[in-house]
Amino acid sequence: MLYREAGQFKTTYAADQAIFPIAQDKWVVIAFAAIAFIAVPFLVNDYWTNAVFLPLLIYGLAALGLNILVGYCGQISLGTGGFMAVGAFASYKLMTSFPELNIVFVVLLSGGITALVGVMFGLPSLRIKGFYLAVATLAAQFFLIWLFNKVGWFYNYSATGQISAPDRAIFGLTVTGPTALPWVKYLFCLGFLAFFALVAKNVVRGRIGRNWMAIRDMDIAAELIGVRPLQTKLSAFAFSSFYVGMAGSLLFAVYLGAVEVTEAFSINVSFLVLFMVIIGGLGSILGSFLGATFLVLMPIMLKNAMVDGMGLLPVFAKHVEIMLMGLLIIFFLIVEPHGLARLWQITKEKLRLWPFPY
Amino acid sequence: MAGSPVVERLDEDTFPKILLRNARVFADRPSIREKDLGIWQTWTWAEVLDEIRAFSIGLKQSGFKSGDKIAIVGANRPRLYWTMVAAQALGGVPVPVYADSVAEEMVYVLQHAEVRFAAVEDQEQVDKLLSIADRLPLLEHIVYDDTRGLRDYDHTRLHSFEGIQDEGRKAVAADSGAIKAWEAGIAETKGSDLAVMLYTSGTTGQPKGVMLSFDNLVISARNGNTFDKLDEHEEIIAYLPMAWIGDHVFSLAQAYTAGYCVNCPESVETVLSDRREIAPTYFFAPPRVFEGLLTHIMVRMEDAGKLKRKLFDYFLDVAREVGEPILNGEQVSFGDRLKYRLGELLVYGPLKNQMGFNRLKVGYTAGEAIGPEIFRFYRALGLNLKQLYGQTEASVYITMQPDGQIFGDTVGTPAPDVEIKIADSGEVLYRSPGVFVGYYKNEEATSSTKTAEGWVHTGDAGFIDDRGHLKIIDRAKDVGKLQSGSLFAPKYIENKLKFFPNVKEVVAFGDGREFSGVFVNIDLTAVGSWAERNNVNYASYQELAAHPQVYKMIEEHVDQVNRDLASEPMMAGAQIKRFLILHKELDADDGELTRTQKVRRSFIAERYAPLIEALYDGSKTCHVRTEVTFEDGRKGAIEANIQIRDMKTYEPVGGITREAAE
Amino acid sequence: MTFFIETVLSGLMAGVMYSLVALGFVLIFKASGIFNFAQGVMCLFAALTFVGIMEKTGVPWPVSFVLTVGVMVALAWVIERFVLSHLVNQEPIILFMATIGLAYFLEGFGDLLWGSDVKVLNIGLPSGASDWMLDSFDIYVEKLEVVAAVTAALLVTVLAVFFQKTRVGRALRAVADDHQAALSVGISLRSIWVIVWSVAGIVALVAGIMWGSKSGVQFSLSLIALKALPVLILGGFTSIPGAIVGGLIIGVGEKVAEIYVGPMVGGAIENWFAYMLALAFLLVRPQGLFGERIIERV
Amino acid sequence: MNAHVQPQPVPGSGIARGDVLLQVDNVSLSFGGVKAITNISFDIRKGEIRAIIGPNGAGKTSMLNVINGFYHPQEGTITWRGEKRRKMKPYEAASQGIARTFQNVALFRGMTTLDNIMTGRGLKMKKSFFWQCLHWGPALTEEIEHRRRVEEIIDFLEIQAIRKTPVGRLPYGLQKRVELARALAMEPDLLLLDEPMAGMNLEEKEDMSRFILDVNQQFGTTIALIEHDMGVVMDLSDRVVVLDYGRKIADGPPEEVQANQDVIDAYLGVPHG
Repeated sequence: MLYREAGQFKTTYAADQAIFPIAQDKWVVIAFAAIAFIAVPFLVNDYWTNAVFLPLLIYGLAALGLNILVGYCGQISLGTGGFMAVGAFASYKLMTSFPELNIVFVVLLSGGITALVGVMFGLPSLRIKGFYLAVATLAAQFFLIWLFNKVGWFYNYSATGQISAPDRAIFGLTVTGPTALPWVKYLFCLGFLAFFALVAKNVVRGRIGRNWMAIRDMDIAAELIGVRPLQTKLSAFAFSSFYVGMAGSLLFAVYLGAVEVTEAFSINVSFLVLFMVIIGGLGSILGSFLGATFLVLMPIMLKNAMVDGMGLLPVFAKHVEIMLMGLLIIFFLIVEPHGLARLWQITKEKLRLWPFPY
Repeated sequence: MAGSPVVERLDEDTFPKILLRNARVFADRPSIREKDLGIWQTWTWAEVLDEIRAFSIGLKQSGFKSGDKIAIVGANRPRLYWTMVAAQALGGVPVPVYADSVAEEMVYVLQHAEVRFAAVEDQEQVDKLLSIADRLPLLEHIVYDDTRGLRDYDHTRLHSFEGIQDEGRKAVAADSGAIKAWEAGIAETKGSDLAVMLYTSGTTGQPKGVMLSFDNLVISARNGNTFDKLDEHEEIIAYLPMAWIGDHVFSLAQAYTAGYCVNCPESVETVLSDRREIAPTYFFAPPRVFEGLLTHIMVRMEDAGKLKRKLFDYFLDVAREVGEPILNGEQVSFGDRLKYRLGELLVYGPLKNQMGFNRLKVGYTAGEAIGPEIFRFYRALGLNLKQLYGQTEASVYITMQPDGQIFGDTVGTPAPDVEIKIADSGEVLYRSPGVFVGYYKNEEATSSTKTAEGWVHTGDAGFIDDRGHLKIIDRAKDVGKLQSGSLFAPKYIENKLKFFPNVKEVVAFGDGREFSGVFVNIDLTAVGSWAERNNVNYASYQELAAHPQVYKMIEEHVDQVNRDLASEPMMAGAQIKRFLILHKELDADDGELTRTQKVRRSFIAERYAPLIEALYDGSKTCHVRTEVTFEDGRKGAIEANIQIRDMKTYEPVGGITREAAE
Repeated sequence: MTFFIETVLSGLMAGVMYSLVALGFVLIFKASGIFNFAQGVMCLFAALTFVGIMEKTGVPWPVSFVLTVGVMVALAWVIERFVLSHLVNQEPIILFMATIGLAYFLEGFGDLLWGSDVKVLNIGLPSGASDWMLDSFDIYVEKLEVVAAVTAALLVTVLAVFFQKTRVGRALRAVADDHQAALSVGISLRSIWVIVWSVAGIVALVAGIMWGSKSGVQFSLSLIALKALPVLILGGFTSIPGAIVGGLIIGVGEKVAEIYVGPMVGGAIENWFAYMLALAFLLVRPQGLFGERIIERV
Repeated sequence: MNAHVQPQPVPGSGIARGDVLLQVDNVSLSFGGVKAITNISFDIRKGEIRAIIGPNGAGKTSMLNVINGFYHPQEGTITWRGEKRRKMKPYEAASQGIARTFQNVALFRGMTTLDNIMTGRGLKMKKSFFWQCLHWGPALTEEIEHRRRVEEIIDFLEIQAIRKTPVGRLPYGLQKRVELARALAMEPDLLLLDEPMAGMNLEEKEDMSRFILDVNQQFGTTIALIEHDMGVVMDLSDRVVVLDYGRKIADGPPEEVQANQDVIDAYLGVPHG
């Protein structure tokens, strides 16, 4: 209905292959980005930043990374929590060993280190597939958590086994540590997310992304047209782990400030991120964000409704919340197994065809 | 959009000269596009000059001389348009030919026009020409655009377009003066020179070659541009046959004089989506295109949800009520304007967008009468659709509807520089700068059409109403009398029936007979979709056409027409007494329609003589056997028992015309 | 040496318990291709219900057992009716995710129903060391573990008979290979799913009681499912013998490693060792212990 | 893992039209004791259309699988462009100019027609990960250059209208055509077609035959095809090899093969003596 595409013709392949070939989409995204970058920083307070925006941005980044692996390359991973832990501990070690290192590089390097670890745990993917692989990635989850829990070097032999992030600044603005301002943290995470979402989109629409999807859709045929399975799968593991590692790094350094590995990066985190990907939509970058938004906001809203709205006991409400989450997930899978992104796609298709039904 | 910054210089009186000007003043503006390999490949005016020059000089190298004719055979492709101007630059004359004519039909035109060269689209056309080459001794060279499948052909007389261009570029490289010489040649072309020869696909007899001079085309085109304020910012889509005067004027003459951009669709099948992509600002189509589009919209809306249908119907009603007044700049209440605005957002805008008309500045329909309902539908949506009346012999424009004076039943006032008069016989005559030079090698026809004073017989009967607008009734020669003496205008009756979406074609009979009777051809898309909705099963077109419910539906339409006719004093006597539904679709391949999809009445009368006889001898059914040509060229026959229905007629309602009633 | 044997024996005992849980997975995967992540939570839920009924009503445990079986069958029906029947023909990962959703639901629901405090499960199973073993071989073995092993063995035998000898059992096996063939036996796919989930529920109940008797009924019970996963990749998702042998291997391997390797690397390696073991094994033999070699076709 | 690949020779280097491009010598293949192919030898010459026919289960598809490295024969050798080759991975065969289509369409169902065909260009695209991330500069130039080539193939096979349609939604006949397009995008020296016309109606078969001939003539691609429709085989192929129960029973021009008594028996199902 609001899509008025007539007259938007393409005279070059570059224009035809643009990320948003439809002008209306482009405007909306630009407007959205403008609000996120310019308006929101003036409006956020501590509560909104900590309860909503930071988890949303950070889990969005993690979901994006996992979606590359699961949604684009078809390799199921249940080790996301473990890989996020790698990112977090890498950041900790980097920040404490090289105090001069800029926080941006800390995050990037943490992602890089996670990518290496991801490749290591991706190696079995050449020989095993499907759920066998999914279970194998659980090995990564348990092994890594154990490692960070047991080996003192990783947490600098602190008595509690916790790690906490020292203050770091960029352009004179403190990003990490207790003194960091909400809007700075928000913008820092948003910057990462926006930039790497763009990078992800670029990669998936190019040769590498097509190879991933080829492996996902039919690995044998992919190999017969010259896609190298190992290289392709490992690149997906690396790329995905890079994102997940950065998310882990941001979660620790910017959002939580201090973490205890068995709590912050448990297997529940792996499932949470996987849910974001599935409910958001496999193989969709937009879906990763929608899924993250949904799963970050849903518990908050449920809790608010039950505890503040209906005056239920928090313990009781917690049980109900878990139950409802389970039900909602099942409900979503039944209603639209292809996720929120598909719902949007269908809506968009309808809007584009309006007033015609098909 | 402000008018073009270019002060028209009238000494640029030929297309090659205008090309040089455009390449100078519009150098970087798009001149032509073609949807090819997935995107709209675009050439600017400067690039077009380069392409045409190379080809033109190459053509000269291969022996093309001033006065030579070059046949143009193919769909709307940039290179074929360029070939025309390239030939004109050398003093040659392009002769566009209908690309879908079979080889036999083509022979006559190519022989008659004495073409030495032919520029064709692809292998299909090359094969066609080669198959008749022995009957075309004058034809020396064939140039083709699309190289596919032609690699292994004998290339002594066959050249690729690029091949000729390469020759041209080589010649330019070898001789620095070649370009100067070529431009000097262009300077020698004059407005009075022959620009193009277009063969009219007359309903009877062999086609006649209408000779048009540069003056004819250039002056008419400039008048047309001024009339509708067209400039270099227009985008049009070239999809009608290149051999048809309409396409020649819109896609070449007006495009060159205004400097606007012509867009060639990817293929015939993709015209709809290609038009949507381009969203032309200026559009031209015969009524059947608008009819088809409307049918398409309505059929698609049938499947929409209830709420959406309600919304759609409601706002269409709003549009029918206030859309036209708003478009015509009349006083409309604020509430209605608001409703119309809302409708624009929810229905009209999206609809125009779906059709690719959201940028449309002005659209024309011509060639035949358009159904008033259809015409009004588009105008109600806010589209500035207008009618014009034109002919090949007039370089299109005879009358046009000026903005703000749009009436569904007239074709407008005389176009700029055009004079009109009505002969005693009722025939319309005109005189204008666009009047053709003559029919090629046919003095007799020329003198019988064009008087010594320059008046041209249109062959159409009509009158000028009190508003100064021309109203066309029918072909002058087709207007006849029933035995009762009442006026019988077959096309008038046919059109009334054809305005129903379920009816595709109609052939009316009655001249010199007792009463009017008609053959009806149902529209497969519309009736098929109706059948689907009403659980009417059918296996073939023939079965559907003979279905009792279909007959019932058509009967209602005929009855409606009779009521209409009864309200018009001049026509009331010609109400339809009997009708039948034809068992097959009228088809150009069977010779029943012309290549421009017009009914060939006399041919049909001959072919279906038993049916006509049955129509007038009172029988209820008639058995008929018909030869048909299938798509692949094979022949066969189909047989059917056709039912004939009697209809009620009405007493004439004195004085009240249909228009007045509405 | 005695210590080693004790270790192996205790590994074997634990392994039997893993097998029991893995069996639940295999049953469902074999019959419907669903990787049922909720199996662990089903154990917890069953045990909670079992204890809850006893606590609330004071009925003797066999009555509670029968009632709980009824609850598990009802649960199977509900799952089929409201979840699975809507997800027919979806991709495996979607079904997998649905079972995780189910796990969340059951966890919340169980806690809501019976409370989340640790419950003691005592149905009079013997505890303490087996005197006979201690006296005869000087080997320390928990009586409870012996009982558990015997129960598990019995259950496996019953299931084997069920699958081999009964019409329904044969239909269940057939459905894994060919849905059409199963239908021709005269049992609808939907009832097959209800049956298989019921059986898995009963297996979960038994496993839940065993684990519950050992360490109390609490949330961590649901985590034993995670222990069963390496058993699955080792034994194959579709092989019942695989689940049993795999369980034993993992149980023994884990205990031995914990005691002999653990101290060298900081301990508590139980959590991941089983996975690494299974993974290493898979790299050598991707089709698992009892799987057939896969010939890929195009 | 065989990470390194032989540097790719110039396509068709040193091999003239009509020379042997691929030679199969005494190849045998079995799966766990079941013989799929027994001692088969034949050759494929550059520029020809070679048909492999035989009743169901004759080992035709297995033969193609051996040629493009998907199966590794226990015995016998394969000589490709004059070089005897050892065990070869399928993607190596692909990078050396062997492309194929599949009996049951093996398209990437989640991707559009355009993307499917673009995957066929993957081997020819070299720009690094870094540029791909930016989708700019060299990567964009490369992408566009290959898009153009792909568009030419789309044009050639007349599938413009479905360019951006996900292949899962296409009718079967068009899917087959897209698969051919993907194989063509690799610009192969040898194109293996496994029943390109299976399940098509007459009109689609005619179209496909025309495309196969056009590919062979226009691009000079050598084609080896498996087909059941004897009429099509006789029309298209230059030479035919006939397999039955994993053995070669005839080899020669179509007319000759058609007249061969063994072939007639095999097709009529005469029991083996």
